[in-house]
Order: sequence, then structure tokens, then C-alpha cells
Amino acid sequence: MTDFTYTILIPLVPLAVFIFVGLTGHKMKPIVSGLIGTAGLAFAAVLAYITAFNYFWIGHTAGTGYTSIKAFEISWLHLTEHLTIKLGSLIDPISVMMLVVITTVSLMVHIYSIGYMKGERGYHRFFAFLSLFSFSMLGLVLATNIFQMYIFWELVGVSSFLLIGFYYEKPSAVAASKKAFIVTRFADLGFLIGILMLSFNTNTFDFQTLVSPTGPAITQAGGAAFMGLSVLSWSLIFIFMGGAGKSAMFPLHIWLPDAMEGPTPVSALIHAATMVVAGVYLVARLFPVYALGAPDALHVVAWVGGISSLFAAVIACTQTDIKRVLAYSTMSQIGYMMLALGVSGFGGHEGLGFMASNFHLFTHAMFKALLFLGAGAVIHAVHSNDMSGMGNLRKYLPVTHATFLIACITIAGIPPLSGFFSKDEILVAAFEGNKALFFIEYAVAGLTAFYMFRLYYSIFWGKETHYHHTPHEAPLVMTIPLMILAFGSIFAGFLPFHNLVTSDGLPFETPTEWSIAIPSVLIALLGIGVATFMYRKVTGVPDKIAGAFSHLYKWSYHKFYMDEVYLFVTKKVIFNLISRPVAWFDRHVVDGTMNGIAGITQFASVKIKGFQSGRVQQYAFVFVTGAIALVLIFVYLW
Amino acid sequence: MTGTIPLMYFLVISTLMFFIGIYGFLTRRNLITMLMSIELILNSVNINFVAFNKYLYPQHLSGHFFSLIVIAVAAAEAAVAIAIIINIYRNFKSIDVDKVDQMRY
Amino acid sequence: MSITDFLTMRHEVLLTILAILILIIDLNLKKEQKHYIIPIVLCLFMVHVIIGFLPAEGGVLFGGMYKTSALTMMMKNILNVGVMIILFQSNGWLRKPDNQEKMSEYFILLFSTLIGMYFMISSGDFLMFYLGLELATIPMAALAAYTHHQSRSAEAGIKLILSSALSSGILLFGLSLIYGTTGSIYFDKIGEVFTNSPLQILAFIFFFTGMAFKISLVPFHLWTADVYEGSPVNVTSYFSVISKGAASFIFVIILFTVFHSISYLWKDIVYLIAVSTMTVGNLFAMRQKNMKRFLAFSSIAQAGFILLGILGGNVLGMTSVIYFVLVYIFSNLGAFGVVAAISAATGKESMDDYDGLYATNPKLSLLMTLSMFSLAGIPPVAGFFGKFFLFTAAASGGYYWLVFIAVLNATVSLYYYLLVVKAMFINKNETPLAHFKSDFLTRVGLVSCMLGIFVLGFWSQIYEIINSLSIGITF
Amino acid sequence: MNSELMFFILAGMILIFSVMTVTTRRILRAAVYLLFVLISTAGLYFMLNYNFLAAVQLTVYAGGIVVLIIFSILLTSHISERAVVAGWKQNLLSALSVVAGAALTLITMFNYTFTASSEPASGSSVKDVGTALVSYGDNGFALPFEVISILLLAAMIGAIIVARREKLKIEEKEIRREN
Amino acid sequence: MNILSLFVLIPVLTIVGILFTKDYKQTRVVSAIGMGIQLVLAGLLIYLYLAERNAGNTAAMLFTYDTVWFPTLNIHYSVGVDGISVAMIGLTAIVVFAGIFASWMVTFLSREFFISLILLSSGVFGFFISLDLFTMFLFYEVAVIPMYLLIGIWGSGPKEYSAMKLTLMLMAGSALILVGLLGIYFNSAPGGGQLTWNIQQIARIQIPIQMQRFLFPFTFIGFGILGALFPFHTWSPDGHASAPTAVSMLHAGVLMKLGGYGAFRVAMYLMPEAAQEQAWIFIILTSISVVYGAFGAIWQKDLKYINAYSSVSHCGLVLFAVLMMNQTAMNGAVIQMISHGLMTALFFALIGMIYGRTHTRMINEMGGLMKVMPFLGVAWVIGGLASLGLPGLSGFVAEMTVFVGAFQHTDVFHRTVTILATSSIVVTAVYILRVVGALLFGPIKDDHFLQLDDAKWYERFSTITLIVSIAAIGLAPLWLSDMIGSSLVPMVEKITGMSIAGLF
Repeated sequence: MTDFTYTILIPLVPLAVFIFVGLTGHKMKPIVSGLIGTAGLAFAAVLAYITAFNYFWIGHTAGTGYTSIKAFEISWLHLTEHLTIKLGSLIDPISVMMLVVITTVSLMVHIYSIGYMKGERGYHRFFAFLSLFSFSMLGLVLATNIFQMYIFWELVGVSSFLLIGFYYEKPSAVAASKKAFIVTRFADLGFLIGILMLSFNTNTFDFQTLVSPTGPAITQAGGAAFMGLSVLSWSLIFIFMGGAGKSAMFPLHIWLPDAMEGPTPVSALIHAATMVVAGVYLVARLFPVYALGAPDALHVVAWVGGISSLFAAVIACTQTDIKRVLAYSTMSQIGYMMLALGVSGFGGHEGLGFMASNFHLFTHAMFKALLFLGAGAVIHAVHSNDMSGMGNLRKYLPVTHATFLIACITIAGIPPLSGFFSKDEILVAAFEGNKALFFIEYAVAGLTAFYMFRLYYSIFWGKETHYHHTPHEAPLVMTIPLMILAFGSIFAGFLPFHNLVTSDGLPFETPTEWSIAIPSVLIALLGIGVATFMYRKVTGVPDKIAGAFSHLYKWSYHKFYMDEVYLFVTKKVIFNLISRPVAWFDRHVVDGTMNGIAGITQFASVKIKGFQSGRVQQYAFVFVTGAIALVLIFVYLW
Repeated sequence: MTGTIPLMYFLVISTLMFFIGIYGFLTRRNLITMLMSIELILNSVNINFVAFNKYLYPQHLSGHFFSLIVIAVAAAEAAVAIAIIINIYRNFKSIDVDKVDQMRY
Repeated sequence: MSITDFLTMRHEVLLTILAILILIIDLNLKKEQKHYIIPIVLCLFMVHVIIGFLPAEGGVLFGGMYKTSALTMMMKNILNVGVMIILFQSNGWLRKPDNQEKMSEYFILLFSTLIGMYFMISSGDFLMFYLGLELATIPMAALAAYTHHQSRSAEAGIKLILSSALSSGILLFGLSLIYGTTGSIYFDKIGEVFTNSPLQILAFIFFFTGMAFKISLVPFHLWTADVYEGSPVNVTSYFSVISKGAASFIFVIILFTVFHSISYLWKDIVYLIAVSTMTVGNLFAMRQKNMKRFLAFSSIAQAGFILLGILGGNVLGMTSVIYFVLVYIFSNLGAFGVVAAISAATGKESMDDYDGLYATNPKLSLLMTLSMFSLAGIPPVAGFFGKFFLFTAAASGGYYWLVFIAVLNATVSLYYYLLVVKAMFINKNETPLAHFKSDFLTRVGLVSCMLGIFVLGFWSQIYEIINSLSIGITF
Repeated sequence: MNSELMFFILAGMILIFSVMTVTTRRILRAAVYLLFVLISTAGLYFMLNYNFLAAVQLTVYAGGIVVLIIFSILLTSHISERAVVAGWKQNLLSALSVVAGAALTLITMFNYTFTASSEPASGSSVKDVGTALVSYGDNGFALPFEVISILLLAAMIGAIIVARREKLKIEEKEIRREN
Repeated sequence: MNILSLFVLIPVLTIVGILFTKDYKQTRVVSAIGMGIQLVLAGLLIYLYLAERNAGNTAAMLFTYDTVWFPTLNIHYSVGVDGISVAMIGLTAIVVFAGIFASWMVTFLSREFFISLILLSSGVFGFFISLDLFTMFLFYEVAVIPMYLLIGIWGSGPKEYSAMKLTLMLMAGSALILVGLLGIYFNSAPGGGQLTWNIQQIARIQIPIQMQRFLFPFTFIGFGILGALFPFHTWSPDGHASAPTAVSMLHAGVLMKLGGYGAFRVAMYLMPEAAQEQAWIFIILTSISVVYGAFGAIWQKDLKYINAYSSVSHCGLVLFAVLMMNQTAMNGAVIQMISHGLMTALFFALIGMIYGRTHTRMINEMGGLMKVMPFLGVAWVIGGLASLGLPGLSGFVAEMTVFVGAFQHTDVFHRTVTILATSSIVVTAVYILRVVGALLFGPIKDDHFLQLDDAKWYERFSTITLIVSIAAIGLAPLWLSDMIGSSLVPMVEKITGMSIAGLF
């Protein structure tokens, strides 16, 4: 057993960078703060690689399962006699995998940003926030207990808020950041309630205790039904609500497209590769509890994932903002991962979905980060997000073009690029788990290929467009990360995930199911073909098709009016129907009562002034009558 | 000499006189008549004291002396009151009680 | 008369001598020397006050008509201190040319009423009580009408003398019935034989209304405001503080010693009266603009609080009433002192004239504020302790709801006390009253109020002394 | 029999003149009716054998107070002046209140059995009265006697001070004109 | 000299010192020195307290000092602290200190201002150290009344109305308290013997249950009014809106805590049986407070109103937690008091500073201030994040403790209200972000904002003091939580130990 105590340094280094750059950044040259941030992350990345190497290979005896190791833990807050919030680091396959993913992507994004953010106001602020995010995200994956996860979960949310709202003078950015925060906050409420329920029933926050097949969660908390589901199921559904919020699952996804208001590297890091998969990570982290304790909750996960992936894929086909297309694509891909978890069982080959989900998470991080960074390079070059204003950029941006194409092929699932392998495992798992979902995923695979190549052709092919000033390839500091990630996208599929990251820690065999893989590849090729046909050259076909399916097109284009629904709920219901009446009630009823008491007193004071008429005889009359009344009362009536 | 007259007779007289005095005090507009009503009240009280003393507790002269003192006090009171009434007359040119209501509410 | 008897009666005897001395001195002073009378009287009265504090045993004289104890002496001393302060504060006003010629009469009348109060407090029977009451009232009417060229003063005088005559008539009627039903006018005797037959209750109620008139309890209070407003300021302060304090003392004593057998009944009456007094007093006080009238209604409300202590009905009640009156003397005299000083310097008595006073006369404003806080019962000034102990006394009798009503009333009273504070500190005024400096003696009076307001609360010794003296009086 | 008749005559006079005192509209007549009431009361005292008290009643009340009142009437009103009467409302309310009060009091009194003391009566001659007046023991009244003198002195001074007409200064006249 | 008495003595000495100052510059320096000493003393107290506890002293109250004041009524001047009071004293010292610096530029009648302010703080300190109900009540009122002058003279807007309303409502609250305290006193020896005002002694006996039923509502509502219990909270928005900066800070930051502190130190601790019986009424009211305050804040446009309503919500959570009656929730209540005290003080300080520059508090008239005053902007964001419960800042610690504690009840009623209260974290986020967005972000609405400057040194000083405290608690809550928790044990035992059957 290797000592992994040093893993706490992985999040702490970015934290130190954040504090240092945050407090002193405005005094240093911008580039210095960028370099400090990058250096910090590089250090963390190296540590993460060492950890991974140590965990998977050095400290591991071949053939045995991977165990989870609590490398470090301190008490942070005592709550009840059983419940204590602790902070620490937990090392197991998925956390190590996540460490690698996060540090890698984050490092790439840092490097990329040095070039991308050049000349922006608040350069140091950007890097400070990036470091803060990295710290939070790393803390999240290392969490030893669910409450620590929640803590970092919130921190991640706030970093995301800060980064989306980075261009705080832009009202749309501010609105987007608010929306992102509030929607995820709402989801976190579910998460919190779930935690409270789970911890109350199991008396622990600790992951190791929770997921243990003999632990209290699985053995004890199954009973006590409410509306047909056990308490455990309910709490897990609530917890999943938090995950769904963070991972932009339907219907809590609406913040994600808007979040593209943030700087593109941020989208790459947070809203593609890392933070949005936190939900997947969360479910994966509690997977044994889901799988063994509450299969009902797992069904919810599966269906939400499936619906989200289809839903997002349909919308992605019609969007024109390149980042939004990518955002919906992200949502769709995460749907895949959720679905995979949802259809998975526990242990051995049953846990194929679990493995596939994590596998896809890994590959997705690579190619989606690549896509975003590539999109960033495009935006950097043309200063616009709107693909209808782009075209034929391949000759101006050769490196970007090449890497982008690689990413597109990967996401479409064409072998032998990494996307193919991971997606194939998911489809197999779905096929074994739930046929309906399996067919949905086939459709999604086709749609994915279609919209990705629609995007690709619209940007790099299509019409010859005139730009204000000639687009030029991004500087080396930006293209190098693209190339590294492209490399990763191509080869990540060959990693032996079934040996490393499995539901029960034991390796199992996953032969490629060609009966499933071949149709899926064909479907993908079909999608690519349609996209090529429609968008490679400027044709009238897309408009015709749009016209033919005008309703579907319109609904899809308007994202199925989800934003409007939310707007209705927030503006109309909460703001106008709750908050405004509450404010009115407070002013006029509650406060009115208080003022009314004062008013009545004043009124009474004026009303009774007649007694003090200034006439002695009236005084005397009151006197005598008072005396007689007292006699009457106390002699005869008492 | 008083053997055949019950105590209650005296009390009835004094009570009636007392309330007549009060009535006068409440209804007479002239300050001096109000003062006279006061004298009626005090007089009725005196009758009470004296009658009780004579009929019930003749061993001491408490009621008798009480009456005596009340008479003296009434005199003092009347003196001061009349002085003030004269002052009122100078200030208000009237001794109508309802005119004396500068201060109210 | 032996020396012990003298010591027993020293308050009354000395003050009588003092009054007569003043008369004699006044006759021998030339017209332009008249103003020497003020320092002379002050010195003599100071001596009187000091002698009053000499320790002495209580005793019974004149066959039980005159009773005194350490407790009643303490009461008299409390009144003495208050009168002393009033005399200091009267200085500025007395020296005005209008009053030059009748300064000594002012003192004589004041002292005779004080003698009346002494006798009232020390009375052992209803005759002496009645006599003291009248002695404390009739010259007061003359004092109220003291400023003749002001019609308001005369109006105050006539309202007082007529109302008080009526009330004492009713009180006397009650006393006559008490005499008729018990056969005695002595407190001890009556206390032994008093029962709860209807006629006796009726007699008691008649007596009660007379006392209620004196302490200005609702609905027997209506004279108060008019008389307070019309009288000269210093007389008003004398009314509201000394006169009311003395009446409260004897009221408590009589209720506790004479009518203890029907305490169940008078507690109900007092409950009812207390609630209405506090409420009505407050409701009227809220609207007042004339400071004297304002303080009149405030003093009515304060009287309602005193009743709370009476309801306690034991050592605690007695102590709290006396202590409250002591505190009240200082607080109210502080307020009246400021009103008097301003009135003497500028002739202004309306609350509106006080707007922005802090800018020009910060010290007066400060004293006024402290007095207001003390009257309202806000710590750390003494009024808080006074009120708190009253409430404690009432609560000891289980009257929690009454305490609640009382404290709510105290809150309402805080409203109007704060109005004064607001006028002085917050309200803007283009032409605030000009800065002025009061004469030395007035300032002594004001400063002593300030000291009293601060010291009395924290100095628990005083409360303990009163408490130890009160122990003898209970039933 | 004789004394009873006497009593009823006096009682009748007292009541009738009392009512007349408070109802007549001529103020001077009211004073005279009051005088009759006071004199009749003195008659009652005589009947009860309290001669000294009766004498005091006659001298102080009838001789002193009523005369004072009459003087003040002469000072402040014209003889022929008729008093203004109060409104019917005031009269009615006052009457109601007073009748209720009287009724209550009388009913209460009638329901009470007065028990006379069995102790022997003391004399009420002028000598007895004088002795009691200066004795300072039990049931002696020296103290009230002394105190009443202070009261009378104070009342005198008070009356003088209130009634004394001062030379009005010019400014005071102005004040009055403003009023 | 007992160290606790110094907490009352130093403000008094400071006031005396201020009396001798010549102008506002001297005044504020003297005030700052005085309150600085107070702050150091508070730090020392915390240190001494922890040291004493570590040394194994398990007495309920430490540093006690007791002297008879009014022997007849058994009134004592009795002081002592446990972990809770120590924490509250620390809070007070910090807020007062920050408040002095936030009012650095008060030049109008500055002597009077600082005297009133420090008098108020002495009342608060006195309240927290008191073990005797009488002195506690005395200090309580001392703390309340200077408010009138502070708002009335140095306030803004409808200040006279607000000042009067605030004072009267709080005094009405103290009316209720007074009845409660007197009732407690007269029932403090049900078996005969000496009556007492001493909290610790009363806690040893059981007040007769029928008296508890009568007295508990008085006491609890009385303190609840100061703790902004629905529907008696309406003094708070108006009062805070009109009050000058430092006063809002002190009032929301510290004074409202007197309510929460009193509610459980007096009402619940001494009358546990009635508390058990009647808790449900107040739980409903407080959960309304929590949600209602948050929703109320959404609609407001005036910064101070927003913060006032947010205080209603947060203070509602304090009382809510107290009523949950278990160790964890009550611990959370105390932490929430401290946390809210610091946060809200920070907010009010910032509002004052922003208002001093922009001369408006309407959020729709402002925008983009982050650009012109980054320091204040960042401070605001930090405060906002603390308020909406971001981990690493104090609000999170408090809220989580409360929620976990509240969740220990298994019945439907408690569950429902707990979830209701928990949902406030979302609503809080809504209004906090709304303000942040409207105020700091977006384009600059008014050109003259461009000329505005950032915080001055004293403003930074004030702000940083508070932020550091917030972060310190947020990052390392364990010592605080344990300090409070260990002191809570006897109280919770008393409150829950004799539970009445049939409660839910």
C-alpha cells in the first residue's frame, strides 16, 4: 500500500495560487499571473500523474481488485454524535481517473488561456478564478465523504458563476451567470436534502461506509416506503437531482447553453470536460448504493440520461451559435454517461455500464475540451460565435481545422478513435440493460454525427465569407494544447478501462460487440453523410428540410421553449406571484397592523379628548358618576 | 329628647341633603352657588357625624368634634374660594363656571 | 413637651416655627430688602431638612392621633428633599418683579401645605387625616391662583378649590359612614372592626374616590391637567411631585393598615383604576403640546403605575411605592426644573418651542432627556429601577396581566417622552431658543436632580433602607 | 311627641330650603335659603343636645360663611341678576346620577343594622367639650385644634394673596387686552 | 477585577474619555482605541476560556463573579460566561470595532454619536455576560434605547418614524420579556425558599408547568420580536433603512442576536416543558420568517431593505434552529447568530460606503460598480456568497449545522418545515445574485459614478476585519463549534431531558 497523503497537495496548490494571485495579482504583470497559475496547475497535474501511476501500477498487485484508500482525513465540523464533516482525500479508481482528467484538461486550458486571454481586463482575475475552480473540482473528486463533496460541489458552482460572469459588464453574461448559479443551486437543494436523508438514516457521510455492500445504506435504509419508493431511493433520487443540475440533465439543463457567455477556455474546462461531469461522478461514486440498494433510483438516472441525450441532440441540430451547439452536444454526451450508469449493474460484467460511463467521461473530456478550445480558436480568429457568419475557414486556420476534425470524428464514434470505444461500451451496456434506451441511443448517435459535421462544415467549409480582417491561426501557445488534446482523443480509447475502473474494482473482459458496433458506426456515417450533403457546399437543402419539418424545427430551434417555461416560473410565479405579494403583504398587512395599532391609539386619543372639556362641572359629573359606578359595581355587582 | 326619632331619619335627611348639594354643584352655573352647594354637602356630613355620635357612640365626642373641625375647614375653604372667585371675576368679568374653560383637551 | 416628643414631632413643629419665622422676618424687612428672604428661607429650610434626617424613634402622641415611625419620617424626609429642590428651582421665578412682593407668602403657603402633608402622613385617625388633607389642599389653591394677572392661574385656582371641595365632601361622607359603622375615627380601632358589609364598602369607596382625586386617578383626575397648566411652573411641580407623593404614601398606609380586611376588594378596585389611569393618562399625554399639561398627564399615568405597587400589598409593595415616589420626585423635578428654567428665562412653555434646544442649551436638554428616560423607565437611570420594583411588587401578587398592561402602557408613554427628546435633538428649528444661563440656585436644583436620577438606581442601599423600614407596616 | 314634631319641621325646612338653594335662579335668594338650611341644622344640633356645636354652626356658618358669600355676591353680581341655568341635558344627567346615588346610598343604609355602643355616654356640655378640646390624651382633640389654627392662618394668607388687588402695570394691561 | 466586568467598564471609560475630546478627530480616535482594547480583550477572553477548558475546568460558567446588589429581592450582579457567551462577546467586539471605523467620517455631533454607539455596545456586552435575569434585562434595555437617538439624529429617510417604530416595538417586546422574567422569578422556588434571578440556579429547579405554559409565550415572543420573529419583524426593514451605517451594523449584527440568545438562554432553558409543548406554534412562525423574509427580499429595490429582509430570514433561521431543540440545531443556531452578525454587519457597512458615494441605495439606479470600486465590489461579493451559504465562509457552517440538526426529527411536521426552511438557500441565492448583478455588474448606469473612488483606508480596515472573521469561521469552524457545543450540552439536556409524552 502506497502512502497517498501527498494527494492533498493536488487541490491545495491551486488554492494557494488562487489566494496569491487573487490578493496580489493586480500588482503584477498580467503574464506573470498567467504563468504562476499554469505552473501551479502543472505541478498538480504532475502529482496527479504520479498518483495515477502509483495507484494503478506501482502500488497494485496485478490480478487483485483496486481498493479505495483514505489517504488523508481531518475533522472539520462535528454535527451530531455520529455525523462529523471531515475533509480528506479518497483514492480509488474513479477519483484517480478524475484527477488525471481534470488536471490534464485544466492544464491545457491554462496554457491555452495565456494566449487566448491576452489583453483582456482582469487577466489575473481570470487565472485566479481558474485556480479556484481547479481547487474546488479537485477537492470534489477527492472527497472522502458526501458532505465534503457537497462543500466542493458548492465551491465549484461558485467558481463557475464567477467565470461565466467574467465579462461582468456584459448584461447577458451576468444574466447567464446568475441563471447557472440559481438553477444549480436549486438542484443542490435536492442534493442537500438527499444528503440529509441519507445521512440521517445511515448515520454516516463517509463514502467507504456508504458504498460498502454490508454498510448501513444498503442493508438498513431500504425500508420505510413513501409513495412506493424506499427512503433510500428517495434520498438517492434527491442526490441525483443535484447531479442532474450540475450535469445539465433535462430539465435542469437550461443554464448550460447560456453559460457559454463565459470565456471559451472556461467553457472548455468547466462546461465540457470537468464540472458538468460532476453529476456522473457523483452517481458513480455512490454507484454501489444505487445498484444494490435502490435500483428504482437507478432507473430514474437511466431515463433522465436517455431523454437528455436525445433532447439535446435534437436541439443541437438547429442551433447556429457554435458554442451552443457544443453545449447541447455536451449535454447529450453526458446523457449517455448517465444512461450508462443507469442501466449498469454491480460487479463483474454486470458493471459494464459503470465502466463504460467512466470510459466515456474520460474520452469525452479529451475531445470535448478539444472541440471547445478549437471553437475558441475560431472565435479568437473571427470574433464571432455565430456560424452563419463563418465559412471556409480551413485555409486560414489549418491546425485548428485538423484538430477540430479529429474531435468531430471522435465524437461521431468512428473507429479507431477513442469515442468509438467508449460509446460502443455504452451501447452494449444499454442493449443489455434496457432496449428502449438502446434504440434512443442509436438515434442519438446518428444525430450526433450529423450536428457535429454540420458544425464542422459550416465553419470550415461552406460559403466563402468575407471577414473584417483576415482570420489568422492562433499562436502556438493555443495550438499546442489543441494538438495534445487531439492526441489524447485519438489514443485514449486504447486504455484498458475494464481493468482499471470497474464497479467492484475487479477487472473483467469486454470483447467488442461487433453486432452492435457496426450498426452504430453505420448510423454515424449516415449522419456524417447527410451533413456533408447538406452543409459541405451552400445548398438550399437545409432550408427545405427545415420547411418540411417546420414545427419540429421551430421547437428545436427554440430549445423546446424550456427557457420560456423557466422564465415563466421565475418571473411570473416567483417574482410576481410570490415575492411581490409577500412584499405587499408585509408592507400593508403586517406592517399595516403595527401602524394600525399606533393609529388606533392616536385615534382613541383624539376621540376621548372631549372628557377634558375644561368645565369643572363636567369634571365633577364624571367624578360623581365614577364614584356611583364603583359603588354599584363593587357593592352590588361583584 | 330624641328617643323616639330613629337614627335613620337623620341619615335620610343628610343623605338627601348631600345629594341635593351634589346636584347643585353639578348644575348651577354660578361659581358662588356651586360654593353654596359645597356647604350643603359639608353640612350633611356634619349631620351624619353628629347623629352617629349621639345615637351610636355617645361615649366619646369624636363625631361632634369632627363636625366642629369640618365647620372650621369649610370656613377656610370658603374664604379661599371666595378670594379666588373674586379674582376670577376680575379676570373674566364673569363668574359663570362655563366661561372658565380656557384650558381644556 | 419633652425632648423625645419634640424629636418625634420635629418635622411638624420645626416647619410651623419656620413658617411663623418667615412671617415675622417678612414684616421686618424693608421693601428693597425683600429678596433676602430667599436665601434666608433656603438656609432655614436646609437646617430643617438636615434635622429631619436625625435618627429618632417613632412614637404615638395625642392619644393615638399622631403616629410616627421611622418609615413615616423617611417619607417626610423624602418630601423635604423634593421641596428643597423645588425651592432651589423657584429662585429664578420668585425674583421676577411680579413676585417680589409676595415671596414670603409663597413660602408660607408652601410650608403650610407641607405641614398638612406631614400631619396627613403621621395621622393616626381620620380627623387628623382629613385636616392634613385640607391643610395640604386649601393653600394649594391659593398657590395655584398665585399669579393673579393671569386668568389661567385664577382658573387653575378655582378649578382646584371647587373640585377638591367636592371630593373632600364625598370623602367626608364616606368617613362619616365609616365612623357610623365602626364607632371610631382611629385607624387602629377601625382596622380591627372593619368588615365587608355593603355600607362599609360604600363608605370605603367614597373615601377611596377622595384619595383618588388627590392622587389624580382616572376618572377622578380631570382637574389635574387644567390646574397643572394654569399654575405657575414651580407650583405645578410641587403638585405633581410632593402633593401626589404625600397622598400616595398615606393612601398606601391607610389601605394597608385600616382596610386590610377588605384587601381582596380594594385590590380589584385598584386593578380597575390602575388600568384605566395608565391608559387614559397616556392617551391624553400623547397629544399635548404644552409642557406643563404634558407633564400633568404623564404624572397621571405615573400614578397608575404607583397603584401597581399598592397591589403588591406587602413589604415589597410598600417599599416599591416609596422608592418609586423617591425616584419619581427626582425625575419629575428634573423635567419640571427644565421647564421652569426655560419658562423663567423665555416664557415659553410649548413643546414646539423646544425644537432644536440641544443646539443652544445642551445641558438643559441632556437633563431633560435623562428625566424623560427616567420617567419612561429606561435604564440605567433610576426610573427603570423604580418601575421595575413596582412591577415586581405587582407580580408578587400574581398580577401578571396587569403588569403586562402596565408595561405596554410604559411603552406608549415612552412614545411621548421620546417626542420631547425628539423635539430637542432631532427636530430642525430655524430659531431655537437662545442660549441662556440660569441662576446659581436653579442650577443647584437641576444638578441635584441629575445626581438623583443617576445615583438612586445603582445605589441599592437606599432601596434596602426603605425596605427595612417598611417591614413594620404590613398585614 | 313634641320633639318629633320639632324634628319634622326642621327636617322639612332643611330639605325644602336645600332644594330651593340649588334651584332658585336668584343668587342672593339662594344665599338666604342656604342660611335657613344652616340655621335649621343648628336646630337639629340643639335637639341632639350639642349646644356648643349648634352655637358654632350659627356663628361660623350662618354668621361667617354666609355673610362672606353674600358679600362676594354683592361684589360680583347685580342683585337683580338671574342666574343662567344649565342645559336640560346637564340637568337631566346630573339628576339621574344624583338620584341613582341617593337611592343606592339609602338602600345600602337601610340594609345595615346599626348597633349602638353599650358604653356610657359622656357629657356634651360646653365644659366637656372644652376639656376634650385641650386634652391631648385619648380622645383629646388638642392636636386638631392646633392644626386648624395653622389651616386658618394659611387660608387667610392665601385668601389675601389671591384677592389682593395689585397695581396693574402697563404690560399686564396689555396682556389682558390680548386675552 | 473580574475580566468580564471589564467588558462593561471599558465602554463606560471610553465614554468618559470621549467627553473630554475636543473635535471629531479626537473623538473617533478615542472610540477606536477603546473598542480596540475591547476587541483585544475579547480575543484574550476566548483564549483564556479555551485554556481553562483545556485545563479541565468543567464548570458550567467560567470567570464567574457574584455580588449582591439588592439583597431584598435577591438581585445580584452576577456574571459568568460559557462557550456561547464567549462567542457572542467575540462577535460583538468585532462588529463594534468595525462599526467604529465604518463611522469614521461622522462629523455631525460626533461625540454624541460615539457615546450612544458605545453605550449601546456596553449594553450588549453586559447582556451577554449576565447570569442574573435582572441585570440581563437592564442591559437589554440599555442596548435598545440609544437606538432611538442614533437613528433619529443621524439616520436618513423617514428616520423619525422608523426610530420611533423600532423603539416602540422593541420596547413592547421588552414588556413581554419583563412579564416573563417576573414570572420566572416568582416561581423560582416552587418548593419554598429563596427566590432567585440567577439563571443557573433557576435551571436547577422546575418551574411549575402551568406557569411555564403562561410565561413561555411571553418570554419567547418578547425576545422573538428583537430576533425579528414573524409577524413582529416590521421594525426591522424600516429601522435598518433609516439607521446610519454603524447603527445598522450593530443592530442587525449584534442587537438582533440578543433576541435569539435570550430566546433560548432564558425562555427555552428555564421553561423547557412549555417549550416542548408550544414549540410547534413558533416553529411554524419561524419557518414562515425564514421563507417569507427571503421572498420579501427579492422584491425590494432599496439595498437596506433587501438586507433587512434577508436578516429576517436569517434570524428566523436562528429561532427555527433553537426550536428544533437538539444539540446540533442549537449549535447551528449560535453559529448562525455569529455568522449572520458578521455578514450583515459587513453588508450594512458596504451599503453605507456605497451610499456615501453614489447617494442612492436603489439598485435599479446603480450598476457596474465593480469597475469603479473593485474593493467594495469584491467585498460585497464575498459577503453575498457568505450570505447564500458558500462553503469556506461562515454562513455555510451555520446553515448546514442547522439543517442537519433540524433533520434529526423524523415526524412529518418537522420534516416539512425543515425542507421548507432548507429551500430558503435557493431563494437567498436568487436575491443575493440579483443584487450583485444589478449593483456591481453590468454597464455603469450613471456617468458620474465613473468619478467615484474606492474604499478609504478606514473603510478597508472595517471591511477586512469582518471578512477575515467570516472566512476564519468558515474555514475552521471546529473550535468554535466545539466551544459552543460543549457549553450547550447541559442546556440541551435540560431542555430535552424531561420531554412530555405525546409531543408529536
